[in-house]
Amino acid sequence: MRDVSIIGVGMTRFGKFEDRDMKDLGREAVWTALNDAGVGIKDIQVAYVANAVGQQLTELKGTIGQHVLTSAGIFGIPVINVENACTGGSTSLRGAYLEVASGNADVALAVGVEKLFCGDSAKSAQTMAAGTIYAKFGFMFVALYALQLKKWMAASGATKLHFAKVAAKNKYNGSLNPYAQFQKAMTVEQILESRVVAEPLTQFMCSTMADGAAAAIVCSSDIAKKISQKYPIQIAACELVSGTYNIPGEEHEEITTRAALKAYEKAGIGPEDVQVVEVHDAMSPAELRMYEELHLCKPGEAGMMIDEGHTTLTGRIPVNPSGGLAAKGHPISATGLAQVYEVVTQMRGEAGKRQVTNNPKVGLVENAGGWTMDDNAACAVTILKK
Amino acid sequence: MRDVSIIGVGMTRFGKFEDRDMKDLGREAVWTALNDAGVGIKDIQVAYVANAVGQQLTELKGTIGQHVLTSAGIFGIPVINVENACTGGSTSLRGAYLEVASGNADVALAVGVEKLFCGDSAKSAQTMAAGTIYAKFGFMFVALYALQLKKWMAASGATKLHFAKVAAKNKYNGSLNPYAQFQKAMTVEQILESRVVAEPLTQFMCSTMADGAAAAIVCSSDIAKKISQKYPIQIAACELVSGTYNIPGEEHEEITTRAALKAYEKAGIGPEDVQVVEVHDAMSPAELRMYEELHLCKPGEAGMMIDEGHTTLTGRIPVNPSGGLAAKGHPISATGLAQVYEVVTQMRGEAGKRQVTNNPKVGLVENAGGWTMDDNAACAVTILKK
Amino acid sequence: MDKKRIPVQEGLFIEADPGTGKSYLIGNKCKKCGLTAFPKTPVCPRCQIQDTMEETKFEGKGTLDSYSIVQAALPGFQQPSIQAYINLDNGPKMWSLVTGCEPTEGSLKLGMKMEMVIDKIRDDEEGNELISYQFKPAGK
Amino acid sequence: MDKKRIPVQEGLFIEADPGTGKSYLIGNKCKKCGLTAFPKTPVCPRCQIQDTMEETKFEGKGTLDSYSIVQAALPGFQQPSIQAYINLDNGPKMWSLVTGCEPTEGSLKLGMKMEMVIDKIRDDEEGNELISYQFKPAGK
Ligand SMILES: [Zn+2]
Ligand SMILES: [Zn+2]
Repeated sequence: MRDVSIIGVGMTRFGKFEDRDMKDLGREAVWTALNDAGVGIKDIQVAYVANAVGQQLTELKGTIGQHVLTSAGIFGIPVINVENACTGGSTSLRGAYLEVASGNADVALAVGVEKLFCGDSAKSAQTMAAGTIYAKFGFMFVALYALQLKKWMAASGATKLHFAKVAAKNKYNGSLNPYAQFQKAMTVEQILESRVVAEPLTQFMCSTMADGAAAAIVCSSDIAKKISQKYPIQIAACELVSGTYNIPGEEHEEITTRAALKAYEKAGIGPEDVQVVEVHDAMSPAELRMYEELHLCKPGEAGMMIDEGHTTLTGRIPVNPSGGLAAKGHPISATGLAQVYEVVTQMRGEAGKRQVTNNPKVGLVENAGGWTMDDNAACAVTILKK
Repeated sequence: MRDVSIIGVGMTRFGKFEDRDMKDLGREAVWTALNDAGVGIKDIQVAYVANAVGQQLTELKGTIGQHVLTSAGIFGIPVINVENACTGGSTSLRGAYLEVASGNADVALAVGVEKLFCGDSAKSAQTMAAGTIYAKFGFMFVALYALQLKKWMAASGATKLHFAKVAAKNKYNGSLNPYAQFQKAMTVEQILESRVVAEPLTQFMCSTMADGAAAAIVCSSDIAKKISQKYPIQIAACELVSGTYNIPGEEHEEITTRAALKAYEKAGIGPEDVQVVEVHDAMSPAELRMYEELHLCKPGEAGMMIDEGHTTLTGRIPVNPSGGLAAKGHPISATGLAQVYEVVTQMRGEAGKRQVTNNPKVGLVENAGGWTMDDNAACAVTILKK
Repeated sequence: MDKKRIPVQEGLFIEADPGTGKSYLIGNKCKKCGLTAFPKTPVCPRCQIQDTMEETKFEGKGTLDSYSIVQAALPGFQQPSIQAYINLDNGPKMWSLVTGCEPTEGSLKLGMKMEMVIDKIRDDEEGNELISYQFKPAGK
Repeated sequence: MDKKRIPVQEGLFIEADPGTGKSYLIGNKCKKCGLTAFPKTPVCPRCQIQDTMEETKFEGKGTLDSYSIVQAALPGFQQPSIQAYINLDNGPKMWSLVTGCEPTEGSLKLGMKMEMVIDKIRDDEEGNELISYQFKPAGK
């Protein structure tokens, strides 16, 4: 398999855009990525397009990738529409990566696009909740997070104060990110005092709905060296797994850890080498768990990581410099590629006010989603290096 | 890239199954394919699962592949959910093929599953029609087919009688197929006298709604030789394209021809070598067009092909021995893999009463679907050889 | 309560005030190669580069390219209907419903002149009229 | 018109006639390794081979594994709610709504005995009662 590099990235701002449809959002992300890479519409040989709930909330009821891409001037090529709940963006990247790594294509496009605001917020909320077959029993994801976090707090020693500190760090990062839905810093106190949704989770620890799109252009590393306008960022690994059955009383390896270990092995890179990270923090405290599950610290050290500031923009290993899902917004299938956008931008040193200061050579993206069998339906870990 | 072979296929009967859900249908197809291949649940390393309208018509609102596969005992592995309208099944196969060809996996699973009967037939019909953004203007696919066929009849010399003859051939084939939705032969007269839907199309020339699932297991040809219980069928090519803009007054190459020419080139096999074919005849007359567009005959010879019986079960090049979409049924994303099921079964000589008699060494599957820019959204042509 | 006339989609056409001026279709045109599109396309499909398309209006005159009389309909739409492709004068080929004549094979001839009319295509759930462009034989 | 009691999903539980016998949860069990599942799973997730699962009934006794009081709800459901994992006696861990006690942190204790009850979880659009299994503190 050939080495593969990212030569262009693009994303829209995330937010509520009542007068923009998926074609419009997707086109902006794709064109931005094309211009960033310095390649033309006709250079794209194959495209993967991720979307999760467009069929339920928009007028596009199928072949959404073709609709979005033709509106960006791209047609005729193989277009593969993928869905993997919140992991759609990474699934799209994985497809583009495999096309190029295998030699099946030289230049491939990965897109993630989502439109959650449909003019009927009850419908949007219902659609989001219906991602699990237990919704009809009253099951809510936020309860699940809360249940898991309460257990994890007991095991790891992390506290609600730690959760609020992580959320505050990310709100600060988001305040510096022109693409974030919420560009407002918040104090630890404001976060702790916001409405309790499900103990220990408060309102400002939770991600909300957003519209948005993100895209990446990948090509073989050899070609990248010749054509890339900017420093190409190599995809050292892009590993996807699905959930496993959680048998009571038996060890259950976390899905994130399974994906990360595969990615570390594939990349020949260990967690100690990672210098900038975006994790899937649909609820901010999830970031703390990721420190441990991705082996960025030892079990029980997550609280220390945030207490000592290791994961701030100026820390040893900045995490979620974009603001993460709660500040940046979470347009399901766009999220994974927006995480990639962020890490590539940071590794290039182009992140402006939110630029991390450790000149990262290795970055990591963790992107999980969906729910089956008492586990996430999917999780992808991507390792980038320059 | 490595050679890739199909070592197992499975499908459910197609039809109206009010008390079966997608998990149930998918499981049957997957297990049948596993048993056919003689491999176990744990041998599957990656899976592609195609579905088109499950989000709209069933209670599964996302990560449908994971829901279906866990119910078949398969979990933990990478699962990629794909959608490509009626081309979903082939898109799924293409993904599995690329995983194995690239060396990323040794054994991969492709599944297509669809549930169209939802207890509310108006809702099902509306959902089917909404596949195009023109539905709100009253646009109907059947009109489009009729418009195109009228023009094509003038150019090719094919007549409505030819259309009825093709439909009758396929209804006969379907009458011998235990997996077909409609297992009843019909005369040319019965087809011509059935209700006109849109001149020249009559009711019994059109495919209808169905539920169903189909699956294929692929592995590297080297491994296939060691483990396959049956004669492995090699995937010589599996080429996917999307539609192109149809500029008035300029030549517009048919999407099927574009896909076929890519597949012939990749396979190093010409149309003259093909001995058994399944084509995507959502309306039976489309089969006649495919004879020409796939270069199975010269322009203007399609009528002759059916008049002289070349494409019957005992002909020189049997087409749609399964009965095709109008007799077998058309559960959108399952169709492409059911076509593969048929060609593999014919090439193995296991098709029972509908077995073709020319002992085919090379087979072809054409699978198109969706609508964008006045062209199909996607088309895949797969060439199989033994 | 008064029935409202609501365009089935915004941005496709301009309906003239009764008795004054003309109705138009809104499309666009490539500054580089002259290709026309309806509805608007953000990128010229021939040039496939960014920023060459500019908005243009079509008067809605054209000729009948092909048609089909359809004995089936989506919920709310008339059955039978005539569905057609129109070659728009100075514009692209476009799909349209046909109105203003009987839905029988004899009432239309390929190549005949057609003109655009803004009219109801169906009622919505609240009883409002959903309007859109349609074509009818010219002069009828 | 009488309100009907409709199970939110078929095949999950058997509701006893009032005053007679007990209600049960319907799950299954692996003949090979003994793993239990609720709801039923067609394949044993430990053995991962076909045809090892057989139907079994659970009495609905268990202990509280974990819980959360949720100050949000899907349309039609009560807010706040208590959502919990129950370790089913002779069965798997399962998710459930909790009823029969105040939705406050003080009313539940991890490890306490719980018992299953079939009760309304919400009204449907026609005013019928949608019923499902729920758990309540044992003996209450
Ligand atoms: Zn142009
Ligand atoms: Zn077992």
